[in-house]
Amino acid sequence: MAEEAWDGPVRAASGHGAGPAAGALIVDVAGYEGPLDLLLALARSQKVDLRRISVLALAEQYLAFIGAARELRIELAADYLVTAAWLAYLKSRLLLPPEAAGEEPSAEEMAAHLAFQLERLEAMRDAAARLLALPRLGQDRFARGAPQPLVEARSVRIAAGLVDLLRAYARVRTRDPFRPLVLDREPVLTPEEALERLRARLRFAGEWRELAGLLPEEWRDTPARRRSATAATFAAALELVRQGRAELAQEEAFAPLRLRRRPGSEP
Amino acid sequence: MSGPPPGDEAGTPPLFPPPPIEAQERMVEAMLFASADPLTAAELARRMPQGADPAEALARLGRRYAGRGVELARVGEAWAFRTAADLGHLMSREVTETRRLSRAATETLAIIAYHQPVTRAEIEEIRGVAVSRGTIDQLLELGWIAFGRRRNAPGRPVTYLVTQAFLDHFGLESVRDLPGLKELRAAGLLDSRLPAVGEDGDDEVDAGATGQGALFDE
Amino acid sequence: MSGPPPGDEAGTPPLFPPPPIEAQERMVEAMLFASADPLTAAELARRMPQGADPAEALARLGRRYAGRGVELARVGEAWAFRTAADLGHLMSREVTETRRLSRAATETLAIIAYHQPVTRAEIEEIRGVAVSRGTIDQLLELGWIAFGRRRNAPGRPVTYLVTQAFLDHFGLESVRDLPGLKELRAAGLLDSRLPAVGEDGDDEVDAGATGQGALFDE
Repeated sequence: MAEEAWDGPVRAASGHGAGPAAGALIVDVAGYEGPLDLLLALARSQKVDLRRISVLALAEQYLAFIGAARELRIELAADYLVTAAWLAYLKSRLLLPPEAAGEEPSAEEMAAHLAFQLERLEAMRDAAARLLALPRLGQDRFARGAPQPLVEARSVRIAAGLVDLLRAYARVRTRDPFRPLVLDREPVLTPEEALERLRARLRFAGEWRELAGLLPEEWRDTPARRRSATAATFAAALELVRQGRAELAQEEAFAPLRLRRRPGSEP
Repeated sequence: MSGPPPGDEAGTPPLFPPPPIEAQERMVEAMLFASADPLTAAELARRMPQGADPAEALARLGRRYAGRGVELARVGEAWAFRTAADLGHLMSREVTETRRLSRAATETLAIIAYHQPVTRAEIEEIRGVAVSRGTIDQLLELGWIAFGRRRNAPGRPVTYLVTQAFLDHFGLESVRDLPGLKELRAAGLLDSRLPAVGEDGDDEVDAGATGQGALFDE
Repeated sequence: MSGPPPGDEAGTPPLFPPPPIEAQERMVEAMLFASADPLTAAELARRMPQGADPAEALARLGRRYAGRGVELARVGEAWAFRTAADLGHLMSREVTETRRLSRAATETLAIIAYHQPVTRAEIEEIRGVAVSRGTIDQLLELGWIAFGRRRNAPGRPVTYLVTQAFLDHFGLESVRDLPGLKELRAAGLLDSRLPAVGEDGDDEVDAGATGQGALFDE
């Protein structure tokens, strides 16, 4: 809509925010849908081709109509008044001798455009009537009464290959670093534990006793546990010797180790 | 009508020769007969054996049904069987009659059909009055109009187009077949301004010209 | 719409001669096409002009449509158009959609394969997140996992196993063939920058490696 100069009045009529006001107006002004509709009705009363209509006469008709309406104290929407003002201006321009060519469109051009708008509106009304006269579906032409839906049976095929599976497993397993740290109990007798137990036994070991015989009963069942208990007990024995509470003896290389409480010491 | 089977099928040569055209014609006949809504050639091809030529089958079918009680109708890019317009009086009108369109709605519909793609402001300019929300809503609800591309203008207003359902309802092959279209265009009444004056005003016409595919060619 | 009920046709001679049989055939064709239900000859006659002969029109129509994609079918005392039986396959179309298995489902499946038989609680412990009902259901539905023996533990939870269909789909002879963590790392499937996981990873594979349906003994 680049044609500001042309549609001034009509645009005002078509109006921004004219919604409810325009709606009310349709009743007020004898069933006309806006100034253009009213102008078209007046133009038709001239009973000539819209192209040869006298815009001057039309302007006068319109102004007279508005004047009569105001005398009857019919409240007119702004659109109608704006159009009236514009037509009054156009009328004066048409009556005056033409000015030297200026920026503004000439009065004749303005009049021609108004005639064009009226013709176009009428053409669209005729078109609407012709459209509605076409043979219509569900009225003149009918679709299949018992349609058989064309169905699409969707079957889903899952794409998952071995590599996806392996990647997923690798992903799950490498997520472990984020697991809270928990040390699992291993089958190991700690030196601290061995020391505590050995101390308790030593109290009654005034005589030499074989170290192997001092291993906790429950740690002798499997070779692994036995090895662990032996190592821990040996370390505990060395610690007791270092503390001066026990004595260790061995007759020869690889002979059994023997242990006794050091005489005069408290275990 | 674009005949070739769509997309991926075009590349690969069919493994088996397509069935004879008579058999294809039967297939298209059955599918269109069964469907209440128009089907495009591509939709038909998708259900037919590879290498089938629904366009040719449609052409043959159109000739076969010409003048019958049921006729093959083209609706935009799609096809449907519809009863012949002269037999409407025989049908039981159990179908709830479409709500009578208001004068504003019919005029608005005509303006959209003849001027599409068209903005609301343009509709208002032609009618000389504001278009109420309800009017556009009603036409959208009927499925007769749809949103087109936004106009490349300040505010980027939406445009309106008529739909395939509109064409189907009014029995039109395309908007080119709107009654009196040629005359209206020749008279310059589909231009946005007085033909003699505005030489620079035709950019609007090709602005949004895609949409339903059924737009005027200039 | 007018026309007297078919009964008294015999009595009152028609005011106008009935339309030619070809025109009657068109009428019957259109009515049967548009009707939601099959129509009897009497129902057809009621809508047709006086003196019309729907039986004859139906007979002609039946011959015309014989062998076409649409055929005239007798339904009890009534008549209707039906698509030819041999074209029924065109009305439905198989669309196969390929979808990727979700991450949750893939991981769950992998854990079941590597650790079977495994309870839901164990899967959750390994994944570190809850396993939704839907994920297990999807895998069951795909036929890739099945219920194993109940675990001899509090609550007697069900265990899950992978199935023969799983092995077939992934091209495995048995779950024994699944690579261990070391092999996964060697194959570049496991990011080597991440700290190595407990060495027991390999053992587990061996542990469960008794093929389909084999259970770990506890």
